[in-house]
Amino acid sequence: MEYFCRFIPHTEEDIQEMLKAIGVERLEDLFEVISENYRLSNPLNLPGPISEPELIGHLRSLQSPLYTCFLGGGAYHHFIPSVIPHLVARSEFYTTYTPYQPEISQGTLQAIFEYQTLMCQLTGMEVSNASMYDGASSLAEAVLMAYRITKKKKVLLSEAVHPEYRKVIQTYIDPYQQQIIMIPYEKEGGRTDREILFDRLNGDVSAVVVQSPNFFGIIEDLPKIVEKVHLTGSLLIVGFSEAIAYGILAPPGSLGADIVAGEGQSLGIPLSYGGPYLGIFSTRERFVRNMPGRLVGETIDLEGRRGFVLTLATREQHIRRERATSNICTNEGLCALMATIFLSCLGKEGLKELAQMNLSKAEYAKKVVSQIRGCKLNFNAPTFNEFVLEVERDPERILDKLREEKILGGLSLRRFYPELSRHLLITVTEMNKREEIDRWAEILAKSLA
Amino acid sequence: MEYFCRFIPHTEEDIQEMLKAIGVERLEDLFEVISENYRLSNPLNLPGPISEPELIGHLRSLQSPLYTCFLGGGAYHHFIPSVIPHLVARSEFYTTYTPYQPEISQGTLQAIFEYQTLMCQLTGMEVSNASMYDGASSLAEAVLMAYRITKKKKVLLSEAVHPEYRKVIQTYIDPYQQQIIMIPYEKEGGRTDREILFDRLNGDVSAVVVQSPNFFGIIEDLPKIVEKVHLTGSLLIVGFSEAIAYGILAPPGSLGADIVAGEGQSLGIPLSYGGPYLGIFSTRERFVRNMPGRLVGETIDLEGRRGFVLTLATREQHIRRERATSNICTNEGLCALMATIFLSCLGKEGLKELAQMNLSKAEYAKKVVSQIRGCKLNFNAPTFNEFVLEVERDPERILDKLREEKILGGLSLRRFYPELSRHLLITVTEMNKREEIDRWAEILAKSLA
Amino acid sequence: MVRKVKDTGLIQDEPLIFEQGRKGRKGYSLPRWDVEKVEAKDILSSSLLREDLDSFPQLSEVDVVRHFTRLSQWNYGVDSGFYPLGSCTMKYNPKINEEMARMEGFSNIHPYTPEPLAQGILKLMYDLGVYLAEITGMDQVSLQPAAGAHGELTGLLMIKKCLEDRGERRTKVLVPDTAHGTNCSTSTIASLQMIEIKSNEKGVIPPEQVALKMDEKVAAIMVTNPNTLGLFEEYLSEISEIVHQKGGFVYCDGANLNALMGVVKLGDLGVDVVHINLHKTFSTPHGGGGPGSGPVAIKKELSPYLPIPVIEKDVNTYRLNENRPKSIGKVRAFYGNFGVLIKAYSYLLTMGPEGLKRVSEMAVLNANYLMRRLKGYYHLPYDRSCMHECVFTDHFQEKYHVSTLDIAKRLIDYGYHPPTIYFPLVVKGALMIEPTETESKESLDRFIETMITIAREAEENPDLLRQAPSRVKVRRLDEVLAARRPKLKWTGDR
Amino acid sequence: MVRKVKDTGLIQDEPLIFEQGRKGRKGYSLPRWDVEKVEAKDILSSSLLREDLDSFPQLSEVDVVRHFTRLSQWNYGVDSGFYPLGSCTMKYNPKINEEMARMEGFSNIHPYTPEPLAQGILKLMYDLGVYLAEITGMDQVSLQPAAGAHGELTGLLMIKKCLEDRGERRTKVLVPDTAHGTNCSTSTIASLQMIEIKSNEKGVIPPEQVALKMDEKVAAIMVTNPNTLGLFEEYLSEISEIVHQKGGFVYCDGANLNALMGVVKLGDLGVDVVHINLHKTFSTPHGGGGPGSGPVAIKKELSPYLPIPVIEKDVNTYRLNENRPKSIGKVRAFYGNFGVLIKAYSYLLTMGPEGLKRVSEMAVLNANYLMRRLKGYYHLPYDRSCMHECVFTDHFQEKYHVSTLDIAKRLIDYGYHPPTIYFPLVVKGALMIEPTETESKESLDRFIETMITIAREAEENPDLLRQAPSRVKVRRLDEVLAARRPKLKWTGDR
Ligand SMILES: Cc1ncc(COP(=O)(O)O)c(C=O)c1O
Ligand SMILES: Cc1ncc(COP(=O)(O)O)c(C=O)c1O
Repeated sequence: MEYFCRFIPHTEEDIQEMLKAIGVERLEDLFEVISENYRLSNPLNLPGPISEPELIGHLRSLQSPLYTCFLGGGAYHHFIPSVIPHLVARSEFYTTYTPYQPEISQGTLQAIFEYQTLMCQLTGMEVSNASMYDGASSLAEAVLMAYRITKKKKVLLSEAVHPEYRKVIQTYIDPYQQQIIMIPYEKEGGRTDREILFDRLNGDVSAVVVQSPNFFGIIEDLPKIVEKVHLTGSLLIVGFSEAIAYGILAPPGSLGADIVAGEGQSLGIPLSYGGPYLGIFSTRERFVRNMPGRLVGETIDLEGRRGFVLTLATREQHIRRERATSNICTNEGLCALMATIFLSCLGKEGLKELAQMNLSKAEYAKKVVSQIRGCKLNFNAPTFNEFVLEVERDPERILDKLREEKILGGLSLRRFYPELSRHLLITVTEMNKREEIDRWAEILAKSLA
Repeated sequence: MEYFCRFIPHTEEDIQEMLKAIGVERLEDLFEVISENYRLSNPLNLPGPISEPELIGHLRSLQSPLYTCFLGGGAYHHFIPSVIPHLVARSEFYTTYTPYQPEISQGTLQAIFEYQTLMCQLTGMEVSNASMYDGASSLAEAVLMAYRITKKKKVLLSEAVHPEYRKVIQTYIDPYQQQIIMIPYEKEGGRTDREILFDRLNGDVSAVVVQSPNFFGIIEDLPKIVEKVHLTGSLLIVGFSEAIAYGILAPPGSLGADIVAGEGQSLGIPLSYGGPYLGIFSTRERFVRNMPGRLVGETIDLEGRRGFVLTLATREQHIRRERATSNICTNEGLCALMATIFLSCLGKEGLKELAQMNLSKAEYAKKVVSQIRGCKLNFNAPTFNEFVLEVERDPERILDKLREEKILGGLSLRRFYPELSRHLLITVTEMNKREEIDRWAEILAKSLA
Repeated sequence: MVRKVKDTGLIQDEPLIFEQGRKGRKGYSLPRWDVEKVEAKDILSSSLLREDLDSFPQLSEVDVVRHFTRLSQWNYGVDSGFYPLGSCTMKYNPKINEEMARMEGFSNIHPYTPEPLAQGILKLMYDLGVYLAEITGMDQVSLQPAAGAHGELTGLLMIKKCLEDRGERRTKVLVPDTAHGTNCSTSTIASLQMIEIKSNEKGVIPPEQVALKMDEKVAAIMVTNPNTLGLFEEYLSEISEIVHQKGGFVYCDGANLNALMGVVKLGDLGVDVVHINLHKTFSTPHGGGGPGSGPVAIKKELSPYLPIPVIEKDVNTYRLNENRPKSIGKVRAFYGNFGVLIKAYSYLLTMGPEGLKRVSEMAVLNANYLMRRLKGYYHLPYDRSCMHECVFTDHFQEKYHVSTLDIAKRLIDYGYHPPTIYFPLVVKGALMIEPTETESKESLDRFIETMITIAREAEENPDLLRQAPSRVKVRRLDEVLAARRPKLKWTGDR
Repeated sequence: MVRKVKDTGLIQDEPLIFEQGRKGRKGYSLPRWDVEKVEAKDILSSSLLREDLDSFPQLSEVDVVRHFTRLSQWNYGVDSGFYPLGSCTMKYNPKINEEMARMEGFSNIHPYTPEPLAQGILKLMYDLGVYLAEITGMDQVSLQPAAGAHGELTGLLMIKKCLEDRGERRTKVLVPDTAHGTNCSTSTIASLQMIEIKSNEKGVIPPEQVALKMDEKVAAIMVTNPNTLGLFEEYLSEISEIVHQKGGFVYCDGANLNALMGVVKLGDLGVDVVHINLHKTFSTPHGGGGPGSGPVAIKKELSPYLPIPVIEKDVNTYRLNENRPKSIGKVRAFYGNFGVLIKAYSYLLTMGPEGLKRVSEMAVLNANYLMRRLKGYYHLPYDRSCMHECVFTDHFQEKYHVSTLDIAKRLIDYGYHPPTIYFPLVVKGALMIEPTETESKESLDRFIETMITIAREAEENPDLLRQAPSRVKVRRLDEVLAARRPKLKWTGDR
């Protein structure tokens, strides 16, 4: 039987006509430049082909079950308004390439321009790029950028920054032999230890990196840090993993941060087992030429009408090659679009209210656990929608118990902080109904009894 | 708190400005024409409002479980290529009205024109309308049309036509005092009893209505009927509920039918517990002015370019009012689009192969059951993808057993045909894997043992 | 062949699906063959077999996707912009409702699924019926009719059946001159003779006219409220009384319910049967011409005649009752356009009672605002407060030889869907504008200014209107040619 | 303000989201409050609180939907038509794959879900890695890189780490002049000095050049195969030998793998590391600039250096191993762009081994067909059989003062997305055309005829080209102005 695949239109007749036009006889002739020695004679050892209904059946069988979720730590279970999947499923958005040809890409370009504006507003900064791979790599690129700007060798990195982000920073700066100095967190409060930070701060420091809310869900006291950092000519980089927090928290930009870099998954992007997410990156206007990533700018067309184009490409790899500010090319465009739609739907009122609901739910959960014997809140500084709980039993056993009830009851912190070996990071969002929190607390109480 | 709904944009300020422009003070003033006596003072007694995530949770809880399905009888479990939901979810298709303004509705109009062409090809007829409500009402409108054309009083209606369709015909013709004469099916073969049919046929008969494949899945021997019907000046109306069959069966039009009317759900339209489906209606060119429903025709624009418009509207209610051929207005446009995409994807090869697979799967199931003691095939004429099985035990008990194994094992015919009280209609499509058929047969055998 | 330069980067020409493709292509993958192939010719005589499917399309999946994507790009939908098509209630169609209807536990469920496995589905339908009864002030609802006109037929048949049961054979129905065409044709399909009632100078039915025409041969009056002029039938309760006194029924066409929710109940005005267009008032999309859903709500007296099956509730179990001997029978296969019902139900829960009332208030506010602001520029035949829509005419523009059609087509050039035109018939050159509640004031203001601009263009440069539209895929189409030489399918020649 | 008549029925103007809306609107509904409201100011000092969110949009849901619907209508995607953007492999993106990635048991799963509950997900990723290794002829794969450039960085860091482990500190990397910009910038980010290798008159890297530049300071060579001229690097195995002999590694940029699947394995040619762009070869959509996915495939020797975590299989259990002391560490949070991986996996299963080979054959067939047929009309700098794409120039058109840019923009008027232009840099005025296998012969023929028409227009009416595009939403945009006076966000003035 003739080979046929629904994605490839060529019939045998087509192929013969085309070969003839080219002036060769067989398909193999097109590959003559490849030495016979290397040309494969056997088919690849792969499964398939399978039909569409079989594919659906197979992938269904690979899915994970949906449990009640109290996990966070850099990825958050928020509600995604149905208009987002509906709009990003428009093929005019998702089947396009990077908008190199502005005249037939105005939709993508205007949306990115709106995204850049929203990110500036959200983070309180002056310029935002069109996106980075994720929060972790965005933060790492921020560290590289600070190095490009200041040419200084040391980075002070808070231990309360997401442990995975810290690892990525380590990987990225490794080639530069920059030195990372870890700044511990206060054992009581859970904030970055300011005393130690200030102690380490000096003229050799290119950047101080903190995260707020930090990995423990705690809101860092940025106003108390920023001035000192600038005194030494260092840059303050503020990371984040929970963008919703900025619905009520002062944006780092308004507090004096020089670069704000973090994760935008909370803004309407599905959890998808860790990706694709959205690296947000914003900074001061004076640093724009040192900024990594694409930028969209406003301009006019031949007839004076407003339009948008990719701009300042002289920072980028395709123009500047080895002198570019970053190697990033494909970024997370569609995720940036999701975030733009998300924020457009929520708007001013919605974002604030959503943030407040997250805060309130987490506070409710804290109140409930405070009545359970055998566990206690580990830190006393204010949190947003997650908090660290110390338990008197093996946290893995407790999580297993919860799992039996179809609850993902928290994240054991042992793997990231050996000293927090009996500690759970508990995340509560607007998606956790009160009954769910009560039920979670009940099982927790039982397993601690 | 100010009332707010995400679908209504009006702010208090908007309302005040608009009231002022209108020249009234309060919203109630706009309803002054309604006597105070009747104006409601209490809110309606309704649930809600609920938020989007809560709505999702609630509707999830109302869903039915997904069982292996051997049900048919007018609604079929076929595979729906993913491109169909993807394309009909384009708002330019689904958020438009009937294409009254052709210049900004060319997409819908061209698609309907293509649909009409496809339906002519599928049924072997000369003209097709843009759709009817469903197969049953389409067939009923066919009977009314035959009456308009012939002005004769009697209708010969095969008992092997879908029982629900027969009921709908009864309802539709009731106001006309037309007489329905039922033609029984052959007890052995399962086809419409030709002898009785010919016996009843005379100059008073406006139409003979048969279905092929009929409700028992049996293919009627149309060539043997058609000539005699035409001899008396009656019209032959052929109904159908399984359009896929025409991938291998001669289209009724090519066999001489005058009207072909049936159900198009099999052509890419979800089961959805019975609707919305697609009424297909096609006929001879000479009857076009008696045809119910909308029609799209080709024409040209001012500059001579091809374009499409609604046409022959002088048959329709909005022009002809009480002299229209039907009262149908809104039809099943989007379902017709689904069928158009479905047939475009399958094409010539796909439709044929799909039909053959349905046939083959049903034949396989027949072969398997033929080895089971305690049941037998009830009719001996050839079938397409469904067949009637006679069982020696209470069919409801057997179905219950199958249900315990998450199988909807067939349709008990007792409710439609009291004489078939130990009979099941079994439907097998391309979606029933061989293992599923084997498993079904195994449980069937057990429950008969 | 190079496409004509009429193609642009964004709106492209696209031949018919039959004018493309090549032998052997397909855009579909069949499940694996896991049983023996049976050849049809081995079990059927050749006279029953299809000879060929040659004229069917043959395309790869990408071609199919591009074809329909391009076609869609020639359309204008509610999501494209303002769509003030009078009488059609082109409100926003919430996206979440589409998702809900696509849930597999609904979309993939067979209608003959045993009742115990479909309790959630039955409950949804039952509750929706209860809610619609509450909104209309009626006693019971059938969700079966597939559209408004289907609901009308169902309603009239029930009335006839009830009258027959009373031993009466009434043959007429009163229908006002403002009625939608379906009211008239439904009368005919139901084999009732239509008697026209003239609306008065205020645009509504005068009770005296009804009293004059009402007699023992009249089965019912069909009233649309608000009517197609966008006016509330203020004498409806009087009319109902007149009709009831003579033993007739009051049928209400509730297609315009969008103006009345939470404000007044039609049942309180004496209505015996009313159909509701879920695809208007309850935000389910129109799909370019359906599917819709046209439930009928009735007063108790008519309950025995409801089409079967009727969904009934016993404590907490729901069932489909077919055993109702007085029923008019079936009006369609299965139980209704369930996929559409899910969307209406979702809408109803999302809005709540307060929200539905707000819908009506804002729909009426929007229509009155438009009417007041356009009044000086276009002739307003009934100059009084309106409900959900308002009707203008081209009377002021006649002197420039510009017609309603020209105005409508010019609106297309400005990026709008035109209003309904030349309907209702009682208004010469009608322009029937229904904004719906989902339009913002800014959206209305922009439309108003465009309409004013067009009024000025009609004066200053009428050719702009007569030549319109000039910027869409095709220009004005020759409808006369289409009807004179009907070409209703592709035949291979171009 | 009435919109300018530039608006048409189908392509409408649309202001920025910030230029719309009104105080108090929102297009979102929050879940019910079921806990006590906590005010941020009660737990936080005011200096930590946001003062306002005033500049945020305030719109109803319908406004948001219309806004982004209109924006989308100004774009041209693969589903709109032929998109021969060289080096980008703009093939059809199967719709089913989008559905698969949206399944709740994938899309709604938290990355810290305990491994026992994510076995299916881990299996999918593990198997995808195995399949990609088979296709490239490599030993192991990391799926973590988020895009091609990210894969390049991951690869170079692994090479460096391996060299360090051997006690070597090499500081240079060889990169041919035809390389994509990311190869160069990745070298810099990895802190390696780039040494350029000139390609020869046949468009490929001459082994002698490599031999000349290769020394003990060179960590690796980065070769793109097929290269950006669409040519197979026919000396790659010799080059590999040279590099290996001097202790270096061979990095291959596999972005153009679409030409080679089932035909030749890069691993067999001596490649040590290769990245694959799933968003090119494996049909995952580009999303207007991502997300992509750029897995790296490696030879055994580099395995210890893979980024953590590595997915491992013990009998039938899959786990994420973080405990790999020699690893380069993490290159991102979590495990990769899983949502993209699902699509690539689905594609792979749908195609099967036969299908993938067919992909490469048809991609190469299409490119050669285009090349041959356009050859007389446009200057072909490397006149030899190509792989998946071909590169022309504007040399023939220069005499009419028509440039590559003009040709590209004129294609837009004819309903096409232009090819990649002015890249690769070694070709002056390059027009780089990659048709991909999902285009039919008719589609190519139409494009060819359009290109021929444009060549004729360049001669006869060059202004048509210089003024192009003339039919889309905006005309040619002033990119110089944009860069000179950057306006990178909305500031309230227009
Ligand atoms: C007033 C009125 N009545 C009846 C109908 C008919 O409804 P449908 O099109 O759903 O059959 C319509 C819709 O066009 C209408 O506007
Ligand atoms: C040859 C080549 N290498 C590398 C890249 C970079 O890939 P990405 O954009 O995924 O980072 C590209 C894509 O633009 C490319 O074409």
